[in-house]
Amino acid sequence: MQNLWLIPAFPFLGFLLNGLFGRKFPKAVINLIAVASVLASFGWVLKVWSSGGDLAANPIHEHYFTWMQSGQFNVGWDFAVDKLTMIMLFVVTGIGSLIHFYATGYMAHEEGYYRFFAYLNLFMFFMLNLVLGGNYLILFVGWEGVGLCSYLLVGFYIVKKSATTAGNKAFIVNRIGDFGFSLAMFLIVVNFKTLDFTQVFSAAPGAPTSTLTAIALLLLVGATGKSAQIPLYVWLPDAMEGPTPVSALIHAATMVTAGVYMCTRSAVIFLHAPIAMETVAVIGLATAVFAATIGLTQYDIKKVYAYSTVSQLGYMFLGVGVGAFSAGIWHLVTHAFFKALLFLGAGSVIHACHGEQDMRHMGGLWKYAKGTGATLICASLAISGFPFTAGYFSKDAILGAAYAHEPWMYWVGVVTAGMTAFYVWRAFWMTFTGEYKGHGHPHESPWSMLGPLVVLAILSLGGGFFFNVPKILDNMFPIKEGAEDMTLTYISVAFGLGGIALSYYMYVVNTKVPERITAGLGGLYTLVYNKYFVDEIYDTAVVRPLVDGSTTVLWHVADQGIIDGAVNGVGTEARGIGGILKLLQGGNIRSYATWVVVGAVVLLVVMGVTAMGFAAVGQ
Amino acid sequence: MDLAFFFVFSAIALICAINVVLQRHPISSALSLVGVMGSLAVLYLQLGGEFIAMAQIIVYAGAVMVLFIFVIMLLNAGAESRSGKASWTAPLLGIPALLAFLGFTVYYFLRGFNNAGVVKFGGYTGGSAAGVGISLFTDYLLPFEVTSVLILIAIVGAIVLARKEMD
Amino acid sequence: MPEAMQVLQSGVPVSWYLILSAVLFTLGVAGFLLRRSVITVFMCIELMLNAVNLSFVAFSNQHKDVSGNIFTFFVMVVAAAEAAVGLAIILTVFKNRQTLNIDEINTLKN
Amino acid sequence: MVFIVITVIKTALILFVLLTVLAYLQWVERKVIAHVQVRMGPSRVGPHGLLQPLADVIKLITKEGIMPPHANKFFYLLAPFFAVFMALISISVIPFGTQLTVGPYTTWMQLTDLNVGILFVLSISAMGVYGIALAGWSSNNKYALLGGLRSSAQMISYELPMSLAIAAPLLIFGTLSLRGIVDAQSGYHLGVIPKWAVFAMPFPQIFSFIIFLIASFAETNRVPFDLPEAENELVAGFHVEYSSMTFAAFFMAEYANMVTVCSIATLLFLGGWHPLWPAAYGSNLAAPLIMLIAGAICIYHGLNPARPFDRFTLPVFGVVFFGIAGLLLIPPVVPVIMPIFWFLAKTGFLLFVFIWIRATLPRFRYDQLMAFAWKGLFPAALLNLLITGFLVALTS
Repeated sequence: MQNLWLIPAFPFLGFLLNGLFGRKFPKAVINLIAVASVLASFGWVLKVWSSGGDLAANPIHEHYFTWMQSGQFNVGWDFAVDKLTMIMLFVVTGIGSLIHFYATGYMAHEEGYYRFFAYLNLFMFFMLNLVLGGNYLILFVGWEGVGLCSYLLVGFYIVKKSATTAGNKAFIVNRIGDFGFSLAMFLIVVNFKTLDFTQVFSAAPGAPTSTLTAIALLLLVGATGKSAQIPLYVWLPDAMEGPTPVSALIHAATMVTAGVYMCTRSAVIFLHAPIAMETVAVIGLATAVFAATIGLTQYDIKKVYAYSTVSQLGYMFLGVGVGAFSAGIWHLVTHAFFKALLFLGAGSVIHACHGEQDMRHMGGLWKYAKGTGATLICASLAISGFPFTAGYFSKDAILGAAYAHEPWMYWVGVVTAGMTAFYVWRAFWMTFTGEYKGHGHPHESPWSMLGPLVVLAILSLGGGFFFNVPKILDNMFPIKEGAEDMTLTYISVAFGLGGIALSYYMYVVNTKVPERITAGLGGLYTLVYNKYFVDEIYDTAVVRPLVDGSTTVLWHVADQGIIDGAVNGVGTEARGIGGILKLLQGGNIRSYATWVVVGAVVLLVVMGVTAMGFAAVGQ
Repeated sequence: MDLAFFFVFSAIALICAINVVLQRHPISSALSLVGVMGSLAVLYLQLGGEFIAMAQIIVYAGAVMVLFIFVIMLLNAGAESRSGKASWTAPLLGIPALLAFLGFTVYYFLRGFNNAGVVKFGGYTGGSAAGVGISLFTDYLLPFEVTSVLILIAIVGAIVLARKEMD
Repeated sequence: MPEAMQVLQSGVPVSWYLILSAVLFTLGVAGFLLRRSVITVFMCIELMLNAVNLSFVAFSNQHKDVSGNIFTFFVMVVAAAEAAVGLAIILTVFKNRQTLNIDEINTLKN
Repeated sequence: MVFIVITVIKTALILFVLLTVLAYLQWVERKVIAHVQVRMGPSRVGPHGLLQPLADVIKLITKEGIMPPHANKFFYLLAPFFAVFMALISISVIPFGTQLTVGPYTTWMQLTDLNVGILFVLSISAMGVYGIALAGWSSNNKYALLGGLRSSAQMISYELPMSLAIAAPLLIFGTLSLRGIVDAQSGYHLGVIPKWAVFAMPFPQIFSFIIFLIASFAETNRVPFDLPEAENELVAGFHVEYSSMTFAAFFMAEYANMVTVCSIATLLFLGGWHPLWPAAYGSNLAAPLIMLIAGAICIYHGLNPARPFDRFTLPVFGVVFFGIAGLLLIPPVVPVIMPIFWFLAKTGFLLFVFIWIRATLPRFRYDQLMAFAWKGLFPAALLNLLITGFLVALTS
């Protein structure tokens, strides 16, 4: 008994304390509770890891109680830990505690301090549930819970209209995905009579391919919602309305990767559904390149990183889709490092510029905030796949697998890598070089914020060496051979360096170039700059029709016309018939009862005379 | 032994039931009804339904009937009045029909259950608290949950109805 | 009839319980038909429910299956809820019409 | 045959002891309250008023029974009988101690053990309302009627938290039989802390114990919940019209109910007849020790008396106490008497708490009473039940 339940229990306790009594507490106490609870669960994860023995041979599985039982269907409150879960646990609790620590500095001057940390702890609780869950339903509980917390935290600045609308958007778009997920669960229950991972995956190979494909595609719908893939990615950029630590923790490092985790968890199902696999790969690739192009043109620093998050998630899905699950998870881990770092760095920059987010009003921060700058350099190197940084290994593994699967996927991926490098460094140059164009005097952030940055910087530089995920997961997902061709690596690295160099040329050496290019491209540029008008398209294609349709068709025609007409017609008819029948209504209850008794007697007589009556009576 | 038991308590139940019908005063009827319920509870014990027997006393005799008496005391309801135009359908048509009903049912029971086996103390113990509980929370879980909703609705309805001002 | 006596020695026939419940039910209906006080009529309904419960428990004993007890349990729950609402209705009626005579509560007609 | 004889003997014994206890409980109450309020209490009839209960009984018997005009005679006379019946009957399932072996015969110190004993007690206490409601209604008096209405409402309201508070420890014991409940509380944590429900793992039932006590105050119509008989607003509530033996019946019923709820609390929460600390550490010596101390105190006060007749009475008590102490030290007696001693000690302590509270607290206002039941006690009991169930489910 490893008492896994303690891991989510700590943050939940923190949530209860801060949420219920936080209003009364001084900030120091709130910080202590929030950080300590997450650190405690991190420590328990370490304890489980050290004492857990060989997880590959015998994963931990703990059954606490039967949650719901009805007929043969039975769902227990189970937690299970194998190596995949262990990796996720480390990422969630580790980065989670770093970001909690960072947030104590970043949120210091905000309203509703305790509310923020209560939500953050609640998020940790649900995220850990999601990761630990031993069956789809527990996973789904966490899945919904993190969605809720994301909604709460995106709309944290309740006074800002844009924030609340962004929260609604995130929630509603996620509903679509969750709908798919729940359908998938229903299918699983119908076909396998259980939701427990081990049972489902042992039974899955036997099932017909068509079923598995349907399940996998529905799961994919859920994943696209939670992990912001085409077509449901639109909520993530808007979610940047939330406080930056939230963007770093929820919308970069942990929650948005839940989809990838879920697909990897269901690898057995996907492996037996080749069509679904193809779909995953294509969607991932499309999202990667699509989001990357948008990222090229944004000016809001957080938006840039948001789109890069979307495109990096696309990479992970590409990895999953081409069957390199371990590579996908690897990229998940490294991405958690450097993207969290990017966001926290961005947060630090915004902090330095007194809440300014538009990069055109920044610049020249290097001489003010050297620490932030240095860490941001590490992160940018890592994300553009600079050799021997964290991103280099994982991205390389994915691209190699993609090449082994379909060469053209590799090429598209490489081009995307180039674009990624370009816009990330573009952001860096625009913020840190040149003249400061903002207002007020920028200042370096406090150590509570820089400390986590440094830790994350080390991780993003060396993470590839520390965590060689494919080796760890070797027993679950055998490493695909054939991706050992070094030339592929050289090409991708070359693209990355090229992107860096180009951005350097365009935004430091010769800053006139961008305007000329924008002018030259003209319409195309506006198209990309406005994110391909996807939001507008959705608005006209989905939202408006729904609203108008429901008003005109459902309300005016169906409801008022047909239903009301029918009802009224029935009413008049009934009044006509009732006019005749009402003569029976003496208004005296006892006489009604009499007629009931008479009816009962008649019924008994019928029962008596028919043979079946006797059969029924005499059992 | 079992026979004597059955006769004693069925006799009490019958007398009390007749009393319920014949007594003019609501309170007398109510207490006779309590008597019926008590003796039925004893019969439940004989039939092996311990839990149900206790629930019968706690819920019916202890709560529902107390509510009745409470209301009777509240309205200070005296012996019923004979005013108002009575309906003669009930006695004239109802009583014969009722007798026919009784005859048929008794006939069917004798006819259909003459070899249904016998009841004796300890002959069947499935109705213990454990048995009822297990069955209630596995096979009948959904109905159980639904009844909770029903009770909630009943509470709301009762409060709405019994409010002082009906605005 | 020696074998009949021997049967009776061994216990009470299930059918007797059923007959008892039938008689109780009939008494309940009779009360419903003959009495005029709303409260008494309501109590007669409870009496009918009890009669049915008895037959449920008897069946449960006959089939050695706990379901009968469960049904009785549900009947009790419903009866409790019904009593709460019904008495509230009676209170309201009395508040508005100052009568408990069921023959005078007959405006819902024609 | 033997069984029937034994049962009859046990019944007679229990009834005799119980009735005596009831009579003297009232004497104790008057004495305790008197000393709390720095008075002497009954001291005329017999030494220290020890014969006061007898005198009361004689007085009540010889008084005239008054039948109020236009009262419903049948129910008027049925009510007190019903009340006392319901109060006494639930004693029949309460176990006082372990098995007792006399010659060839072995029997439990309990009239009978039902599988659903605790439910039985609950149902009887639920039936207890009728006595009061009927009394209030049938005596054709508006104060009595108000008292009856109040008490029936109050009892129904407080039965819910009471039942919920009882349900929580039952989750831990897993049985409804009172004997089984007590057996489930035998043994000690770490060798010293008794495994009573109030110390039970995984969730000590201390909260449900408190809730149960409060609710039982209301169930027995004791201060601070004695609104049905609030002297200053309802003159005497539901028994205002009663006199002589009928009044005595209500009086007895109230005290019998007190004894019942106290013994139920002892069985459910305080481990029944199990001693407070293991016999290995000499829990068997506790009883004789107490007796010796009591005897010593009596002798001391007898030697320098505060009142003239103390010079004779107190030494006599002292000798009696010494005798009891010696009796308690006889080896064959010990295993029989110790369980009873512990059971009576705990019950007596709870009874003392009842009296103490009566001497201390003022009475609730009616709306406060209801609000307390529904807004305070009920949610608390529910929460306690929830937590207990959750922890039991987790740890079992």
